[in-house]
Amino acid sequence: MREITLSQAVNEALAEEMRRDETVFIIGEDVAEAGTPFKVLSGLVEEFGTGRVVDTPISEPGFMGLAVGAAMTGSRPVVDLMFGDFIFLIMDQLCNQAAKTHYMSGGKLSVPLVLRTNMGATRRSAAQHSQSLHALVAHIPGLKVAMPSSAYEAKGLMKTAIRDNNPVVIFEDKLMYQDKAPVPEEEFLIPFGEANIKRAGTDITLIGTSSMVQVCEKAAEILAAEGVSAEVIDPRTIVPLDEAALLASARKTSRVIVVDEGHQSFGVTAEIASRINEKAFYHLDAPVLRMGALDVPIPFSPALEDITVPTPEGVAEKARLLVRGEMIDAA
Amino acid sequence: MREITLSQAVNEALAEEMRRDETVFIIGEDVAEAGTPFKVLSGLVEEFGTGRVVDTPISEPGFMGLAVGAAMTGSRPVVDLMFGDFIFLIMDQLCNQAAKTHYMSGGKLSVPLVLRTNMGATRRSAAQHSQSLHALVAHIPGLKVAMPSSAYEAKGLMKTAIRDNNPVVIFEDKLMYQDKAPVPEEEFLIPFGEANIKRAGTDITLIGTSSMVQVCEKAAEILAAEGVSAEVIDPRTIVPLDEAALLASARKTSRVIVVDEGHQSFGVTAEIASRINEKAFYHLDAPVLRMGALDVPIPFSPALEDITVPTPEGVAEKARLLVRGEMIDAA
Amino acid sequence: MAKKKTNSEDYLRMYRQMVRIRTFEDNANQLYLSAKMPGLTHMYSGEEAVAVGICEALETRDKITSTHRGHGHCVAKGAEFKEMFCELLGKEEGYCRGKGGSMHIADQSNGNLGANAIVGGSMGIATGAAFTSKLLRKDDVAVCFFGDGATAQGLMYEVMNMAALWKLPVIYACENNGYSEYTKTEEIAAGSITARAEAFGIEAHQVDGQDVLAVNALTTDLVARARKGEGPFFMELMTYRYHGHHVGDINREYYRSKEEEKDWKDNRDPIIRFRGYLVSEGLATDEDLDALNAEIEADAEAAVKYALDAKYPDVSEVDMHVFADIKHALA
Amino acid sequence: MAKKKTNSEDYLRMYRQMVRIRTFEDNANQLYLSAKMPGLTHMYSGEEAVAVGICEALETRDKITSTHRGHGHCVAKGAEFKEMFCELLGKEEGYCRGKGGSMHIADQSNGNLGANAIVGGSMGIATGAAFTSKLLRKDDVAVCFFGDGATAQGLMYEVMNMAALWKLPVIYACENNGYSEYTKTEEIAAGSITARAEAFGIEAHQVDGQDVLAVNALTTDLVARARKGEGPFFMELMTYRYHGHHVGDINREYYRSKEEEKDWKDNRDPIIRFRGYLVSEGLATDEDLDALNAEIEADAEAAVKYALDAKYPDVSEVDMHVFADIKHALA
Ligand SMILES: Cc1ncc(C[n+]2csc(CCOP(=O)(O)OP(=O)(O)O)c2C)c(N)n1
Ligand SMILES: Cc1ncc(C[n+]2csc(CCOP(=O)(O)OP(=O)(O)O)c2C)c(N)n1
Ligand SMILES: [Mg+2]
Ligand SMILES: [Mg+2]
Repeated sequence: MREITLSQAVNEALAEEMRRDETVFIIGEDVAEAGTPFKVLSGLVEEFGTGRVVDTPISEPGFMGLAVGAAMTGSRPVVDLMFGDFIFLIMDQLCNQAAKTHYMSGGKLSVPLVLRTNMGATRRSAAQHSQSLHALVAHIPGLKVAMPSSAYEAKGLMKTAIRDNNPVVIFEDKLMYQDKAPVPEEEFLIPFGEANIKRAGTDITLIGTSSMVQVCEKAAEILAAEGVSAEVIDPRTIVPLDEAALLASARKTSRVIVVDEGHQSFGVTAEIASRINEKAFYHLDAPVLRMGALDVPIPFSPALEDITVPTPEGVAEKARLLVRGEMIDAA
Repeated sequence: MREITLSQAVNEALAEEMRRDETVFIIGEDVAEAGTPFKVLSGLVEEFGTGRVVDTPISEPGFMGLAVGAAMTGSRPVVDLMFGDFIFLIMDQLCNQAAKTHYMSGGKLSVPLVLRTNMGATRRSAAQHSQSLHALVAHIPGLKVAMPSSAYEAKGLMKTAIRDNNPVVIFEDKLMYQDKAPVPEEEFLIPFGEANIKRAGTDITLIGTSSMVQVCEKAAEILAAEGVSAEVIDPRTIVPLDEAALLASARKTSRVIVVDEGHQSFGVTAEIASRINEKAFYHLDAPVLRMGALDVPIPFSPALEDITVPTPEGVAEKARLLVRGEMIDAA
Repeated sequence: MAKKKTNSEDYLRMYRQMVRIRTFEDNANQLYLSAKMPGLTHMYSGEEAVAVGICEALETRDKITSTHRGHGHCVAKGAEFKEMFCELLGKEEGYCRGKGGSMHIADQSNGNLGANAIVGGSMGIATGAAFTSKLLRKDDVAVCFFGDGATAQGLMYEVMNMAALWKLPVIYACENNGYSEYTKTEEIAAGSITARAEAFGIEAHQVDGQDVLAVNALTTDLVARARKGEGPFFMELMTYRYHGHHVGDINREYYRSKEEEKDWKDNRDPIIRFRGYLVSEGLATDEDLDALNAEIEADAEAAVKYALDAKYPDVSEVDMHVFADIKHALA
Repeated sequence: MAKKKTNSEDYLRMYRQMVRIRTFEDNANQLYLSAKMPGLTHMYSGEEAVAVGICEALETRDKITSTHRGHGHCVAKGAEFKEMFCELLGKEEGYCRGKGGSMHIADQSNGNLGANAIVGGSMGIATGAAFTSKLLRKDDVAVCFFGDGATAQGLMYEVMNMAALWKLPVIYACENNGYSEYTKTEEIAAGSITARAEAFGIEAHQVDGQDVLAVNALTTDLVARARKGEGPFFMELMTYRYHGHHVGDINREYYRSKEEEKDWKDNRDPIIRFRGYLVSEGLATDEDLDALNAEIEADAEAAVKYALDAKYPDVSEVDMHVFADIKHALA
């Protein structure tokens, strides 16, 4: 199968959906001629024109609000938020308006919009350009949250998101834009709420989101060399969450680590770990462990930044402890 | 001891601290003559004048940003955010600026401010005026989060917050403003990160935040009548979290329910449950259970709203299951 | 009174709609005072000429966004009493199945995109509706209602800028009733409100909001021009609310005098003024109008009775409409 | 050139500071091009007369807030090369101990409240600094630097409104360099920027940002008046950035022509113009100025060398400074 970058995958998904449905448009800063700073959208304005690939002023709350209204009236906006960190600026329009409109109107209005943004540290961009804020969005009922872990998911989830009649937030990992993966030429969609078993295993389950799937896969390789068989699962969407798949794996391996790049405390790992503890408790040989980003603002200095996020070695180390039954903390 | 309302307790705390320190000021909508819609601040403008009890235009991001700058330069602002739901409007100033300034400046600048806001449903105020959004704030490193459960805590935590050199967010439960509790006449402060054991017990631990402490206490009464001894713990601050106290109780009773009024998924209950699972796993006879608000926008209709939040009966019912070992879900 | 409309039917409909709003509000207030209504609500009485003058210049397909003080807009855009009272009381037959209540009320089928409990929260939505109109080459117009207090929200300037840059068919209608909550407009708005719109290159008008014909004439003209792509426009409508900020705001002399209230009611009431005009121009007799009033009162009474007896939504509705296309969110 | 200052020492200091900025940036750019600098950075070259003209009118105790393009403001407010380069390279001796990097750089001891990676993010902060000045009856002034692109952020209008209502000693300094990222100002700003400030009753000036004396004269006047309580004020400074949006933005002909760049560099360079003035007025000889330039270059070279050799912060610093008064956050 041909291989394309995550960036190309997103671009293709958008182009295909825009060709299919003339109500789809893209709105954000420097999305047109510039094609975004990450060049993800290059070429789209040439095909679809500035009427459908719309450069905005630096007004995140404003264009997010505009997108909500556009979505309520028959358009399908894809909002481009240049950095995930700017989500703090649009929380009101996203969480008080987009997320609640369908419910508050008793099902009469709906808000079919996609918010495309990014996440991920270690780009030396410091505290305001490095956050992974998907946990905040996942906490708000009415929003769906997708976290592609490769070009394949980036394309399939984006197409599903655009066709979904609800607000969907997609977090792309900035560091993965140039990563290649096999992506079919033919059209495909990835349904929401279906986890993907990236690697089967029997001794321990590693659940990872976004780029942490790769971290888990690398950890699994390290462990394999030591005779430990790790299963790696990618939930792909955290809302809806494929609880059944996660529980099945937990019941099988009886040991679980959840890895996510958001801050650990009050983050995504807590929810996933809690659900597994609640619903597979008597199958567990050890507590479900969590590995998130350190609970610190992301530092600029490379010497510090690199130690804030989970690594394959770190995951493997925790896995060994679990497998050996050495979780003294839990005693 | 005299009894005063939670509203009076907050008012006293502010007045005392404003008398003690002339750099303390209050800023928000209708805080002066009107004393806020909940009348919590009545009388303060008469004593301290409009220079220190400052009515603003309806510009939440603006006055939050202003408070950050004021705090960085020698003032100690207490920001009054009329409804907790409006926190979505100020997330950028709170989370990208206030929370990170001390860290990003390598410790050179600090932001000693208090954000006073509220939480809590069942006031028939619908989806945009009923949310309990403390989990979002707790996820962001650099912010402290206090959740008073009575007039006593409301006073003691507020005074500590004002003297803290970090941004502190205090969530008051709207429905508790008129609730009375014994509060000493003499000055006192409540240190952050010290949980309070509201009721000692041996069979099960009920951890509640804010008004859910009362819900847990009522559940404990119901259970006591049935011969089940429940320990009730109020963490008082969720950042910092008194992990040691929670773990000690969990180890003692071996069964835990965490009750909080935020949405359950990706919320506060997940973090607390995960920490207990991680660090007291081998002491637990059953999975730590969580009870949050339903994962739905808060509906207006009384017929629906009342079933969105945890109740004493609901907590007691889950507790019985745990004590009887009937957690089939977890099997 | 400003220039005549071409036929008396239009005039009588405007009169009728104004009386319907006043009657609706009197009944809603009564429901509150007799403790039959859950929560609080904000009365539109006194401002009827604004909603009616504007909405009578619109087609059903044109969109409006409304505010926390939204009953007037809802009636003016074509809603029925029965579904409105049902909504106010949280009943299943309400426009939002009881999930929205007063602050989210809307007859969505008539182009009302909803009342909004976030001050200024709908400015993006209205602008987005206008965006859809342009994107899909329709010539629908969107009107954004908001109060003087909402001019303090930065969102307004963000969306006005985009609307001006892209010539969107949106009309910003600022209902300046002299107060935001308990604060006079001059204490929270520096400079000039119309100049703020003009600074973005937007044509702005100030108009007597108690003169339904003046409002209607101006709107009719601006709507026609907006349909031709000459928008956006801005209107500041000078008006007054007769009741307190909400129904519970009874003792309000600390922020405005009884004399001021009396002056507006006696000398500038939009209904009395228009009635005088209709009679003096021979378009209707006092008897005609009395009969009309009586009919409307009977309608309202019947609708209130119906709503009081109507049933609440079934508890199973609590997790419906969280997501479009999914019946129950928490299944 | 605008009116003379009283002594040539001031003039030479202004010249020196402009050359220091240019030299700093040339070295920073070189560090990027030779892959010695982590991340990206935004060059201030071309805009030197703005930062220097303004900061030379301020006292050390006066505050400034800066932007993502913040090196110029930092140097102009009194910072040293050594600590600045250390910060750019993420070293322990940097102004922010390497935690901030280019986008958060600041010499806090000289009243710089920090560069900010959120466009417009510091507008509230500067206004808050002015609020402290008024609250504590000091006569410090705050200057808020921001770009033309930042005028699209609603926050600006919120804080200008409050500053105008409360007569705060703040000066909003809009550095209009014709572009925000890859977009021309006229495509993202409707109407007139100065009119927007004037609509809030704020006195606004447009000034040639390439003429350091004009900038300095205007600022000196406004600062004096602001100290007396006549503020706030607004300045639009017409200027130009020589480099790309950031150091990596090399091929930029798709959004602006080489001719345009050449024209500004050849005909409106602030340093060349001021140098010509100094020499023609007999305030310095070409030899004097060449010697000065050489001295600054040597300084910069030494500082770069020092910074390259300096040490990174110890990994244990990663969780320091999350909270004031707490050494390690995750202990
Ligand atoms: C973002 C936000 N801030 C504050 C409030 C509380 N609040 C509700 S109505 C109101 C005053 C609004 O004044 P105005 O816009 O003039 O409308 P009016 O009530 O006069 O019709 C305020 C402050 C709110 N609902 N939303
Ligand atoms: C809130 C926010 N939105 C977008 C960005 C990305 N961004 C960084 S600089 C910039 C352009 C800023 O333009 P301007 O204010 O004119 O400053 P200049 O770069 O021209 O100095 C943008 C869009 C950001 N950092 N913050
Ligand atoms: Mg008003
Ligand atoms: Mg610019």
